[in-house]
Amino acid sequence: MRKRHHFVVTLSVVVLICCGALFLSRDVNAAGEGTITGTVKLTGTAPHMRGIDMSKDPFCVKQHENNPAHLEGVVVGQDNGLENVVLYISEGLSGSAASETPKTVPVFDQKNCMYTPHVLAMDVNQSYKVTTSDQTTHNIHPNPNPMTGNIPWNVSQPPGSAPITKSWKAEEVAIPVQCNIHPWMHGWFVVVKGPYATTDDSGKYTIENVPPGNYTVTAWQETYGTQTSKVTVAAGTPATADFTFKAK
Amino acid sequence: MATTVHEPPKIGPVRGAKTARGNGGWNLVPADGDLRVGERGSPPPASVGVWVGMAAITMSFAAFTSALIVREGASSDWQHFSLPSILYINTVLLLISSFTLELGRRSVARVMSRSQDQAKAPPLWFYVTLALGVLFVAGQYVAWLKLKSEGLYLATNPSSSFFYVLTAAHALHVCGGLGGLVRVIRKLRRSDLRRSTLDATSYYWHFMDVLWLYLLMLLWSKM
Amino acid sequence: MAKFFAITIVVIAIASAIPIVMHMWPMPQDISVHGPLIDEQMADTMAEAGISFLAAQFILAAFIWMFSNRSREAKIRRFPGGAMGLVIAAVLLVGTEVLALGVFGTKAWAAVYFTPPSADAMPIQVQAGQFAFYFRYPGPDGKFGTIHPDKIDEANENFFGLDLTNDPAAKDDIVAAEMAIPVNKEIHLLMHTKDLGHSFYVRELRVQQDFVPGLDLSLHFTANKIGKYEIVCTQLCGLGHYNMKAYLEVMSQDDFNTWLKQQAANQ
Amino acid sequence: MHDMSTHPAQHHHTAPTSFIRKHVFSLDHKVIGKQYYGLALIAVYIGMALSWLMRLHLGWTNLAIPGLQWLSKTGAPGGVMTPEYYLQLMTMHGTIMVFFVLTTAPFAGFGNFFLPIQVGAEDMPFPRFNMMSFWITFVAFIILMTAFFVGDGPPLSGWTAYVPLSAIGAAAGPGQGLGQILWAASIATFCIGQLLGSLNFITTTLDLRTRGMTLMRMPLTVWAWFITSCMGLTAFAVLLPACILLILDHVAGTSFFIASGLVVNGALVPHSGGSTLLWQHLFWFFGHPEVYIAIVPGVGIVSHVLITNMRRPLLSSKVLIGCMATLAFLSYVVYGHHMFVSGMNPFSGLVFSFPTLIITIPATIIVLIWIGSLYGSKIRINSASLFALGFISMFVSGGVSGFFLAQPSLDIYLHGTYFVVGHFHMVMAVAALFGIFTGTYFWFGKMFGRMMNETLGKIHFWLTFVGTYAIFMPFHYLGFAGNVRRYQAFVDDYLQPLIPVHRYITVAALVTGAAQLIFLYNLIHSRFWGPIAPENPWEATSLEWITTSPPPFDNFGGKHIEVFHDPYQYGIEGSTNDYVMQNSPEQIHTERDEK
Repeated sequence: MRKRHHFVVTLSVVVLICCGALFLSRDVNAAGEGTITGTVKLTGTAPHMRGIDMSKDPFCVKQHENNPAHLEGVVVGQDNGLENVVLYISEGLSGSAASETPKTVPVFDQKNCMYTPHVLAMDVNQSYKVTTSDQTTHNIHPNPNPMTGNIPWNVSQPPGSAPITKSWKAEEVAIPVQCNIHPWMHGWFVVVKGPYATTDDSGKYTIENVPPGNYTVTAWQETYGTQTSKVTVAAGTPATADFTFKAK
Repeated sequence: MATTVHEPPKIGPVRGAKTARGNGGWNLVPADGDLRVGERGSPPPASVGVWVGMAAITMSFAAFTSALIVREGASSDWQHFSLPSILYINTVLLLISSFTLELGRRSVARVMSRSQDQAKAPPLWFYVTLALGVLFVAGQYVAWLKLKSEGLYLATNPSSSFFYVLTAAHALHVCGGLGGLVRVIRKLRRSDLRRSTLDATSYYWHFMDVLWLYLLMLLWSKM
Repeated sequence: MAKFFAITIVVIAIASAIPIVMHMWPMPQDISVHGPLIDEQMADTMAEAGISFLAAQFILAAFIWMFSNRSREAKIRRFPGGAMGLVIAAVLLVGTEVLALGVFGTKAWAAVYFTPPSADAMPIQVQAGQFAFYFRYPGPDGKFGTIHPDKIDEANENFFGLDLTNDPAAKDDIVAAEMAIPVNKEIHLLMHTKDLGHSFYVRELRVQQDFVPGLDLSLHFTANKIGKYEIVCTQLCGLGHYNMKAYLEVMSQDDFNTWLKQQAANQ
Repeated sequence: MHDMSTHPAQHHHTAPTSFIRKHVFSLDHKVIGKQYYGLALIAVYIGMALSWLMRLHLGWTNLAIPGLQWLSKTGAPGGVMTPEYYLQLMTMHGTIMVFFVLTTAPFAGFGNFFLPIQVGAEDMPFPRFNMMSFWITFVAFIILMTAFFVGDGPPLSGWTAYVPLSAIGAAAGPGQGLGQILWAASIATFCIGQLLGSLNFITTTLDLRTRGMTLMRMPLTVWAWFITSCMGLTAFAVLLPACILLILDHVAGTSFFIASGLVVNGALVPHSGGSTLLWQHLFWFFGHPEVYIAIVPGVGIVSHVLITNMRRPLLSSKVLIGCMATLAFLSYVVYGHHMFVSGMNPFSGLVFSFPTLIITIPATIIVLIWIGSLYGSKIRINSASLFALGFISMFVSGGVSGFFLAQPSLDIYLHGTYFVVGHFHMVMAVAALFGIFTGTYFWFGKMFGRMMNETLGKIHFWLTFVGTYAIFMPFHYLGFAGNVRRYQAFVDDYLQPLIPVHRYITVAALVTGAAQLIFLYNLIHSRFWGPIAPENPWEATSLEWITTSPPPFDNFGGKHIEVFHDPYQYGIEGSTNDYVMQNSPEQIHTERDEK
């Protein structure tokens, strides 16, 4: 009788300790992860981005009465920061870091007959959402490279219809997305393994949760292609990697 | 319908009264107007059916032909190539097969017209025909291999596409004919072959010849 | 029951005719030079079709009314004239009717298709694609750059696949998403499709013509009323078919010139 | 002479006993006829349901149709139909209705059941072919249905499947991949089935007529079916190769139909040099006869039923037959009127226009013969005759709009608008359906041994007759307003004011569709609980009425039929009954005899 009592107590103590240990160790781990930050700039004069004539669809025209729409092949922000550049780790990731998929669900919205964001980066198998905020029917038609094993799809979204949630099962940089109903609507899905980031309008980016180690960071821009640079990430201190694309 | 005997029609009481005017516009034949069905028997269905069938097949190949002509004219990508020479051998085989089949048919017909019971053993000619038919189909296949070896595949060029499609369609119909031939032989064995079946099968077979000659001419002039 | 049926037929026939007679859903006003011929033809046909429709329905109703549910003793009566009478009547009446229609209709048809465009007709190229029209003006040199399908790149608005680096004729081409034309000027519309079968339909212009892949057709017409009209696709071309449209703006020559300058600036 | 005098029909004279051979893989033309009819019945209600969905969507575009998302999650997220799904349903509606209803029911269904009986034959000459014909058609139907459940659904290229939309593949749109292949495969299979059927029909008519049944003594239905099967034999024999070529373009990379330099969805199509118009020519060479394949049996059935209920023969059956034959023949030389604005040489537009206008002459004569025969007759009003008379009205209404579409100059404006939709629904769809209803109410007793309920039949008629006008007349008005067809929503500015009309049509369609459920109920109820059908309920003269209802396995119970008269000996006076059966030997004096 007493014996069993003892046993129960010890067991519960052991369990408690184990849980604590797990909990702490998880903390420690997180603290140990570093980040990669930097800026992507464009040198030379940015190419002229043509305006978009949406007169086919009166709704779209109305949305852009005051802010005319332009192509988004090269979007340069303040002090030549290059927007919509995707940065990801192309070499040096350990299996575990590469395999875990973030729980966040990036959103690809159809707003004012444009894709926002123009470039959507995501992890392999990370689910993403396609929504529409327009009062006109849109059509989403990604065309992945058949070699990669990603399956193309083609679905229309009438106004106010439910978001479409999907995911890509293979790495691919990058999948062109278009709207068959509005020929000017073009965007990109960038599917990578492991941590990634997209530059903001000033060209800045931060890749989070990078375990310490030596990596090759790749920057992808839809018009100018890719650049790589090597970085060493130490626990705590953020590593920096800046990129500069030359305007052709 | 010879199996049943029927009495001559009774002529009912004549109604003197007038009938409606314009009674369908056709004149009344009081009794046994048309005897083409009856004792004398109509041409048995098989031999009518085979003509109808051949009409349909002709129509299909006419469609293929017009498609070919339109497609050739549609753009300048039509590539000419020389037909594999085995086709000519196949042609000869097919013609001979028709001849042998005719010999076989004659001999059976002779027996049939002589007596109720018919030849038990199917004449050798039928087997020869069968063999020649199989050879023809095989020969067509060889022709395909020949084209493949020249790098002319189904999708290589409209001309090759049509070559494969037409030959395949015809070969398929020949296989049908072979099936019919086998059926004839089996029925002969069971000695319940009807003359009409035999004739129909042989008409169909000869039709395959004519069709093939036409196709050969078409291919020869277009390829 | 039968009499009620007869009445129903009459009522339906009249009810069907009313919207036509009242012009409740009329054809839009015609803005083309060849249009009146078509409208006239339409009116004539409507008259003949309408008359034969009403006549047939009324007679049918009348006979149902008169001859249904008669007693068993009632005599079968013969239609005066009999079958041959009817046949002859039909052949003569309908024959002349349709022949007339056919002959006069040919005039309208010929006006659209058998006349070549005049030498000073203004060439405009329209390219149809899933699911939009794009229009091209040859620019100052009056020459269209050649279309290279492999160079078509919608993401960068090269809708016609022009070779802007090597093709001098292409450099000054003006591409627009709406079609503007000067009023009272003959337009020679060169029709090209990028992908599938489409169709070019402007109700007011009384013009409809399919785009045929691999076969560049052309149309010519003259618009004689200023205004903004809709160009729609009438050939099933896929999921966006219902939304495949563009606007046709008929402008005065001056407005057109300024519009063209604007477009040139946007290139 | 063992073979010359006997017919294969007599070679399976012992009725089968096993359930399978009796009801499933039966060689009996009557069972096959019923099977065809059943198939058409299933198909027509599916097609109707589809039209309901389409109408709802056209009336209220963003309406969430409860339960639709279960049919297709991507096609109708949350029950709201996507543009592509509308087109997919439209394609299936057209294909199902044209092929599996308008062709199977009046032609293959009634034809199989009654053609042999009406010529006094015991069965079709090639019963095995006949059985195959149905089961192949059935397989075709199954193939078509599977398109609903594969990949991204059925094709969206319409029942005409115009190339290159239908030939390029998935890039051209949802359903254009596997869905389109299934469609083409299904239609090709269907063609084979119908070819076998036509073969049987023609041979039966030419060959198995009983003693005394001269060609001119065949009932008009037989003539109609005979002419139809001649059309079927030639038309389907052309569609079959066309479908094969389409499939090859789709899967084997050939270029029969796909032109060079096409850029679909941003990618250059790897085909080259094909002819777009080739498909249209092949298709419409089948397509126009197909319209008459749908309507001519109706003409026959309606004449047959009208005569019986008018208690008098037609003014001239010969003329009617001649007209049907003329229609059939002309249908091959007018098919180009479907392509006036599709880029044919404008001269050929004229060439096709005149015969098209000429067609109105035989059509008019047919109508005049009917109406003229009504004069001075004794019309009996019942469900069958009501639908027959309704058919005439529909046939006229649908016919006159042909005046417009036959003229290329007007087709410029009306082509591809709802006017066309109104036209072919009236003259082909509704008229043919009225023919089917006529036949059903007239022959149901003979087919199933029980009579249908007349009251329900009449209610069904009134709702259908008024309803169809209420639905399809406005289509013409929409056409004049330039309302383009095959639009899933009306976003064009000039179409906005027309939306109320579409809502009204939707309501009308829902009501009229609901009326068809009465018919379904009537069918099922009468089949099991209807009053037993007498041998000859309508006092009709043709051979199907001299045998029991339903007829025995060999149609006449071994009794030998001999025919002495024309099929329609009605209105004979001075006796208890005013008609003489076709096989009764009594003599009749006509004025012609006295002359």
